[in-house]
Amino acid sequence: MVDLKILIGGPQGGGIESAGQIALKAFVLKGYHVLGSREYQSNIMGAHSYYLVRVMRRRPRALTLPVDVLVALDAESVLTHFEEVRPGGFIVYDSGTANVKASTIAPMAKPLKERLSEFFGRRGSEPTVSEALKVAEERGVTPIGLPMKQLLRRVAEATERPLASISRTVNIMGLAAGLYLAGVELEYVKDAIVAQFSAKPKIIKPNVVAASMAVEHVSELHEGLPRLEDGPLKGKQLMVATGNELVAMAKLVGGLSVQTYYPITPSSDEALYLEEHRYFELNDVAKERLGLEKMGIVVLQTEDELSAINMAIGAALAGARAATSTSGPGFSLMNEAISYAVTVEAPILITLWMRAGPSTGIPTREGQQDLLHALFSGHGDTPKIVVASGDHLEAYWDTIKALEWAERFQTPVIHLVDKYLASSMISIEKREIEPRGYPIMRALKTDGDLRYKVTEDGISPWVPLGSSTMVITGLEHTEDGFATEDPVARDAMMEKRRRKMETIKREIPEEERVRVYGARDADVVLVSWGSTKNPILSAMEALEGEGVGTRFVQIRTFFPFPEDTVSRELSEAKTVIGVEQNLLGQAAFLVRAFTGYRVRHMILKLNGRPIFDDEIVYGVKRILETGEETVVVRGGS
Amino acid sequence: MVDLKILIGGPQGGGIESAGQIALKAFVLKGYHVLGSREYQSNIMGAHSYYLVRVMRRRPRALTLPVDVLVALDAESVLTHFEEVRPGGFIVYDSGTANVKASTIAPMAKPLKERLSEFFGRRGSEPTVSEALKVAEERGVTPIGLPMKQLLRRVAEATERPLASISRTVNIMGLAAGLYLAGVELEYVKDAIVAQFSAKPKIIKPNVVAASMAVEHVSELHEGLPRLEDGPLKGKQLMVATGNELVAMAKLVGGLSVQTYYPITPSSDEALYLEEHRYFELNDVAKERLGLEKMGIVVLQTEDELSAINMAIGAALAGARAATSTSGPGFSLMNEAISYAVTVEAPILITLWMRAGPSTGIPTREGQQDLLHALFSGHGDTPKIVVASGDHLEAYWDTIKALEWAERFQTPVIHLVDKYLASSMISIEKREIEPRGYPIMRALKTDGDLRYKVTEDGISPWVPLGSSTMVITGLEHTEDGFATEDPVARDAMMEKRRRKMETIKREIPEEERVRVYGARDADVVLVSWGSTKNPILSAMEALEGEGVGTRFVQIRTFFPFPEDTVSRELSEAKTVIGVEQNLLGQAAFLVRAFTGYRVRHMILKLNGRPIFDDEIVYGVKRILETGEETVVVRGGS
Amino acid sequence: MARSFLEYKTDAWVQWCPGCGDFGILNAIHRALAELDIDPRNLVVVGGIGCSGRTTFYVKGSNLHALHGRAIPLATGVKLANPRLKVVIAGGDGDLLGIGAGHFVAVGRRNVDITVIVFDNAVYGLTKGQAAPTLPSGVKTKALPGPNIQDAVNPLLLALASGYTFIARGYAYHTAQLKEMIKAAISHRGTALVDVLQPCPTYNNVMTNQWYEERVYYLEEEEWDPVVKTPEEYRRKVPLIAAKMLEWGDRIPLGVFLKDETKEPFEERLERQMPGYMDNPPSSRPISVDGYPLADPWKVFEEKVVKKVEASY
Amino acid sequence: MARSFLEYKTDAWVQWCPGCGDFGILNAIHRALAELDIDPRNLVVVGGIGCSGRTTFYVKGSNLHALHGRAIPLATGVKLANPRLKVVIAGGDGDLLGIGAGHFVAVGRRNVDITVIVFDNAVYGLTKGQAAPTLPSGVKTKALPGPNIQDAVNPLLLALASGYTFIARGYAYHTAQLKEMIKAAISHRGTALVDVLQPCPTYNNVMTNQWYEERVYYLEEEEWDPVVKTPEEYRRKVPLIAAKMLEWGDRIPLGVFLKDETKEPFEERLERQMPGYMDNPPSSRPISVDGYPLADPWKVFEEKVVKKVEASY
Ligand SMILES: Cc1ncc(C[n+]2csc(CCOP(=O)(O)OP(=O)(O)O)c2C)c(N)n1
Ligand SMILES: Cc1ncc(C[n+]2csc(CCOP(=O)(O)OP(=O)(O)O)c2C)c(N)n1
Ligand code: SF4
Ligand code: SF4
Ligand SMILES: [Mg+2]
Ligand SMILES: [Mg+2]
Repeated sequence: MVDLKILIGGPQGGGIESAGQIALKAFVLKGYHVLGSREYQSNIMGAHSYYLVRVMRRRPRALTLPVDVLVALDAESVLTHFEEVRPGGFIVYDSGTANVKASTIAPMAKPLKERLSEFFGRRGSEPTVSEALKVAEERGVTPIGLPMKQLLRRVAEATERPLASISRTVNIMGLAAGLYLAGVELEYVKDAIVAQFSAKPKIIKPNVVAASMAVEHVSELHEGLPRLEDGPLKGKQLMVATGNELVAMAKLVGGLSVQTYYPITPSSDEALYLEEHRYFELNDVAKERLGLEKMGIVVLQTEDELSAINMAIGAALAGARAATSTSGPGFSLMNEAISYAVTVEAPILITLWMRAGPSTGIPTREGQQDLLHALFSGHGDTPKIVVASGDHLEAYWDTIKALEWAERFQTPVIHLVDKYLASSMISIEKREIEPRGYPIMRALKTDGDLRYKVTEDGISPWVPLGSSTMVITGLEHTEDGFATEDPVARDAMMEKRRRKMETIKREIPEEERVRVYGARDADVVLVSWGSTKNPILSAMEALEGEGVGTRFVQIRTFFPFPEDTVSRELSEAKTVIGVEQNLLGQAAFLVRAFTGYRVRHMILKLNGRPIFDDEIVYGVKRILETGEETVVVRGGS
Repeated sequence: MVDLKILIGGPQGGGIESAGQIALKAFVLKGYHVLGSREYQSNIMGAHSYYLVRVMRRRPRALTLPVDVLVALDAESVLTHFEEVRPGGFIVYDSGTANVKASTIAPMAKPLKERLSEFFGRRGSEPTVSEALKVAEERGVTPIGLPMKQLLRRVAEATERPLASISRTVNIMGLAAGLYLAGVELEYVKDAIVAQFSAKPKIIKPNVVAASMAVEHVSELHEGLPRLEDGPLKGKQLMVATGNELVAMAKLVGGLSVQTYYPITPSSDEALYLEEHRYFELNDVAKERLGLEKMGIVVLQTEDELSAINMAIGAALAGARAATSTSGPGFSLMNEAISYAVTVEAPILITLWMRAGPSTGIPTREGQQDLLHALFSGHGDTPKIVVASGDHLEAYWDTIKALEWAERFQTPVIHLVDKYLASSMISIEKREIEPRGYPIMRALKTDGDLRYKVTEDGISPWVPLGSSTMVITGLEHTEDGFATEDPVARDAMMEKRRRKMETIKREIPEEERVRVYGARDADVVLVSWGSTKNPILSAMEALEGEGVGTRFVQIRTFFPFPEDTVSRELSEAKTVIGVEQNLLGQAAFLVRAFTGYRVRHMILKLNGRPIFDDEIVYGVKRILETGEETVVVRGGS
Repeated sequence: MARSFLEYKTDAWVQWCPGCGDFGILNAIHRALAELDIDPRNLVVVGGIGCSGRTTFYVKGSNLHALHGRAIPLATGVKLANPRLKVVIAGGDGDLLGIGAGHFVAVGRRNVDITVIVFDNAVYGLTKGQAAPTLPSGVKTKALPGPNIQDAVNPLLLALASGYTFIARGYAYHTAQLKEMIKAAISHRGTALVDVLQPCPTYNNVMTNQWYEERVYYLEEEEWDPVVKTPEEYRRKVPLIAAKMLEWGDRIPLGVFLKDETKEPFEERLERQMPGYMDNPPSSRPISVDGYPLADPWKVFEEKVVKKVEASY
Repeated sequence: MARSFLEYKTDAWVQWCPGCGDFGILNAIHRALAELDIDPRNLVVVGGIGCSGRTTFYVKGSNLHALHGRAIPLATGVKLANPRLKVVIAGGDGDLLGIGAGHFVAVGRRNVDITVIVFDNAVYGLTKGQAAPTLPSGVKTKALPGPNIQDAVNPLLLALASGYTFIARGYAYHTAQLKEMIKAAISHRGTALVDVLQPCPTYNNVMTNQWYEERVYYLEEEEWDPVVKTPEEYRRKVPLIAAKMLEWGDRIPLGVFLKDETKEPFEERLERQMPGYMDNPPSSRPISVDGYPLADPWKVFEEKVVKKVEASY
């Protein structure tokens, strides 16, 4: 069983992300499925960041620590991650940094410096790179020093370029050395470099040379390391994309015609990717049938989030398929307009990329803290569809479905995704995102012209602005849209909105709303939502191996809530454990609110790092052993 | 038992509110307790509005229909309210309007016009004032026509003023006639007019003359009507004030020093009243001790609600007692800053005057739809104190307490009040708002200087800006306030915030958080919150009289939620009925979320009118009879 | 043949106070639309929240009543989706220059082809007379507990700083002149401001009809050419225009201050960015053919597919 | 004796990119504060969210890091509560002129005594280089997928329209001159803007140091007197000032454009409204004596007590 893990650490702006992506591509070319995730700070240059790569024959479901190879491009990376390498693993580092002390590393977080001082103080030493490597060695890890300065000089000579212009290749040197130690041949690294930099051909050569030099250097020291066999997908083409990109793709595929946004991490990369593809080429059938070559999506950066959502609503009411995407702080600003969208029954999609809050919080880190806020966003009685995707591909398909639901039910849909999905990458096969089988069509009810007609199912005819004289208002209104304060008309409209919600509940099948995995007779039932899904599935396998049978209820829509299934699954379970990345256990709170069932145990992760599968394994076992109510797991640097 | 009800209807801008207040004052002078409520539209002039007055020996607890006397200042008022007068009651109307048809009344709501057409159509007639009066007469109501034009001419003559200048006295004519029919002597009306217009002495005379003429006219037609005996409070001084005013008073009393606001109904009258008193005179003790005569409160109208709350937070962090007040749409806009206030632990009070939503909704009408939104306002994990007042005096005292809690626990406090409390008036005795016994003091913890010190109880030392060098940020931070992304420091701060919430829960006693009324062994338990309290208490008496024993659990704080009491009270009950003015049953939802107990029955009112006691009586009886899950009551025009 | 202005009336009750300046503005709008012969189905009147915003209900169109302060972005969304619609915003000074000031500035940066009519009564009418951002400091209107301590913003100068390409000021009771300005504004291709001085007899007892009549005069009286055709002309004229915009007091100028023809409207910028946009705007473009999307994801996003590429480096 | 500028440094790691213009601005701030000899405990640096906003962490003060776009109201709150503090805002062009534009306008109407320093790099630095409101249209910086289709707002003119009483523009790398402007701005009593042109070497590859150095010049070079002492002088000078503010292209003027001494700062308006405000500001005034409030409700709100009053009418 291949299960390779690599961590590449270095300063922001130092090419960590490119290195990570090149690693992913090298493994894909070698025939493997990959998962890669970027951990970075709210900073442009200099702060520590790292990329985690996991490689398997089938798609890896979770990140995990320790890793097999740590590529530490600077001293801070060694001192941050030296304990995260398994015995038998390697640490590739710049031998020029050996004497660097933690105290002299300006960007390093003070609390970490303090912990290191304490740790090494207890050993009677000081926190330096070489001391850290000593600790790792004691645990069976092999440090591999790269003389970066020397190597760089050689790259400069070989490429006949000035040193300064090629100094950024250190990331590739470290990476290539790391991949070599992991058993990947240089040729894959070279191909991956070419693939990565296809748009910047000038920098290909220095990087390829750098990779070669680094591998040469390491192979001289460490001959005869085992090679990694080719993977099962060798020769097959895979896509490698982030959740941000997949959601953007789904919007384009799903017929979106207006997207507004205000930049915010981890959401803006979605809009940016859509923007890059906003003027796209039609496929041959469409070209012929429509007599057009290209089609556009209006992607507009607005002055703020208030504008973004109000514009999206205006566009939707005029007939566009419209969406906006944002993150917590921006979403908070959208509350008033969400209430408006509910009232005017505007079909819009709001993609909410959650991150670690409250407030500005840790903007580039993982969190699942916005569920309750999203569900009850907007003053007044404002039910709306809230759907949370469990993984990258769910995020892709849910985007397409959400666009359809928004139109069919004339309601805002909030799509919950998170930072982990946003910036982590997976390998994808073509069929997985092929829209065949899922028809993309306008879903507007167009029979009639009383825009707010009080109907049996609560869905009124769709009448876009510009098609007829009419009025749309956020004031309470009569069927023709005019404002009214009449108590009878008010009751009718309130009750129409209620019936609409019942219709939605009836029409979105329970299978869409909740998914259940694992053994029917398991003693332990895990309840969760969002991007913890795959780590949980991965943990379930491990637990199975240890004789602990588990079942997993993944709640996908919170409105409409899948009461029946959740209630049935939980009421029969012996031990129910919620897994969430927030303080309250927000989904567990809703489980109780909707079903009465109290989730007695929680595994929580709060530190802004994505949850690892082994943390879930640990949490479940600990709860089974001790009966503790809450286990907070704290992995990740 | 005196229980008088009067409804005064007319066009907005036609002095309906003054008339209502004069009525209240007349009854207070006569020794009674009063309750008065204004129903008006989102309009400045011309739309129909009305004032409801209820008079009793002790303070009336609820509005109710039908009334004893309807004073209809225009045709629309007759046609809107003719069915809301009890048999034996009176309708005072302008005899000049007898032939007015509903269809010609421009401001009348179309749905009402349609209902009237249908109603009179079924009787084979047309909706006119005289036809409406006929219907009333058939039901035993006596119409009393006032020849307004003629009377006005006589007032003009008697006061030697031009007709145009005294034409606005029609409201007083109608009122005086109505009060006469209710048994109130002219002298009280005159005294009330003087009290009402003390700031505008010039208009006293015409109004007094108008009142006299109207009474003269009616008494000639209807001699020997029974006089109302003097009430028990005769000679005692009472205050008559709205909820808006009482909250403003409490802010001044409670030591508020900065209030920011952006105008919005039904909140701005609170700020306006505070503004009028912002530069207030100290009492003698304070004058002597401080050597000052007057003290100021900064009351500032801002450019929007985003500014209002951010300014309040800034002021609070600099050491002021700070508050802002708003209503649903404005509150929605405050979400991001609420999350910030939680994170920076800013002691601020947000007074949320709820009105009928969603969105702009019916801005001047009653609603209780913002509970869930308030509780989960702000993205991220953002617990804060949420307290809901049941009546005017609770609103007064809760304001004072909320200011203290905000400081003591360094947290935003959201105070839920509503449109009904905002614009309804009650009579108050001096001792009821006397702050003796409730010490007003700064409640800041000042031992230490690490602003965000991780403490056992989660409360850090209070260090205002300007007292020391420091940093405050909405980013996650270390104890010294500096931004950090360190995972360990993050966990510590998250868990500190959790412990703070536990401290709050421990330190605000359960008696503050929930109140229980009624018989211990009652079969029916009502659960509610906010301004439905007094109508429920009133209904309970009536039900008692009909042999239905009830108990009432009034939830006052939603965070911290009074789980123990609620759980205990409900689990023992046979029939539990929630009473709320929103679609979902938001408090019932929270009852289940916090206790698991499912409130099976609901009495809901959604039409934007305050709930009447008899509607609750009706709802309870109907649920007991039929077992229905939900009864929607629909009273009020 | 031009329509009658009566065709632009709705049967909703116009609920303004007697004598309100809004009646004059409404009248001017009705007449301007009639003279421009705009099909009500192609007209979107986007109202703010306030007395003024109710104009939405009084003009026949395919209309939208926004949130308080959000008329501009809402209207922009409509226009992005369907650039063929004529979009006119009717909002208060509080709505557009107070809570909505950020959008008021931003729309100028886009030169979206919409007309912004500010009902400038210097008070918050619908919430009972608080000071609006155009109320000068020191003034104490009826509903204020004391003199206003915030200064007035200058809407015209603000529009100029924000890049509006048409800037005019009218007076509510001068319906004929106002109608012409509104016609010119709607006909202008780009973001147009018509700031309308509007007496509010109920709450603004200082800036009354008489107060205004004693002060206002028209730019035309002084030979004024607001048209700017080149950047050079812009540089030359704008200081004079700014000076005129600053004039306020004993004399208040009315008229079209600026008509800048140097800047492309946003719609054209989008068309340039994505040719075909105007022919197939978001409001009506196809999204699929027989249920299959217009584009193949594996092709459009081909750069994400990992391939071995031959490269000579 | 003046303090050393070193006393205004904190020990936080300054996390800007090498060569970022922000370093120059920070340096100018440190030196201005030192020369003004401001006690760090009386200084509140309110940062926006962005690269620029991190200045909060790098200047010793009693500081506040706001929400994105809300530095101005947050700072205003601090100042209302404690008018004795020196309040300086450090924020990005996105923060103050994009999402925060509404507040940027409103603060001018109050003339609150705060200094607003705009770190004007024409991009959104911290979110990776999107166009900011000061990026001219047609420009394609590194991170944009195509040329910018929104126009630039003019911060100086916007401030003028909003009533700022001190308006200056500096250049990040001219630390000495910038320091003087910041000193003048902080010393000015009223709302002061210092718009600082700031190269962002990481994302703005168009408006680079070289680009600026080729264009900027100082108003002083042309004999420029920004001081305005009377309304009459204001009317006379402002058109010239506006014209200067519009100058952008081959030549970009730097310096103090306006110093308007005709308007009272907000603090004084409050003092006039409530004498004693400055001596007993909200931040430190007593709220009770021995637990009893300062005022008796039955007395202060006496008008609500219903009484029979003798009146002769
Ligand atoms: C977010 C929000 N805040 C406040 C209000 C309350 N509100 C309604 S109208 C209005 C102001 C109206 O003033 P203006 O825009 O000048 O219009 P006018 O009534 O004077 O025409 C306000 C503040 C609201 N509806 N929404
Ligand atoms: C409400 C909200 N929206 C968006 C963001 C994301 N965000 C962080 S910094 C920033 C823009 C920074 O640009 P600018 O203000 O120009 O500062 P610079 O980084 O260029 O100094 C944005 C949009 C946020 N923090 N909050
Ligand atoms: S309050 Fe003023 S603006 Fe509003 S309708 Fe009345 S007169 Fe017009
Ligand atoms: S991104 Fe630009 S503004 Fe931000 S620190 Fe780097 S150079 Fe400076
Ligand atoms: Mg107004
Ligand atoms: Mg910037």
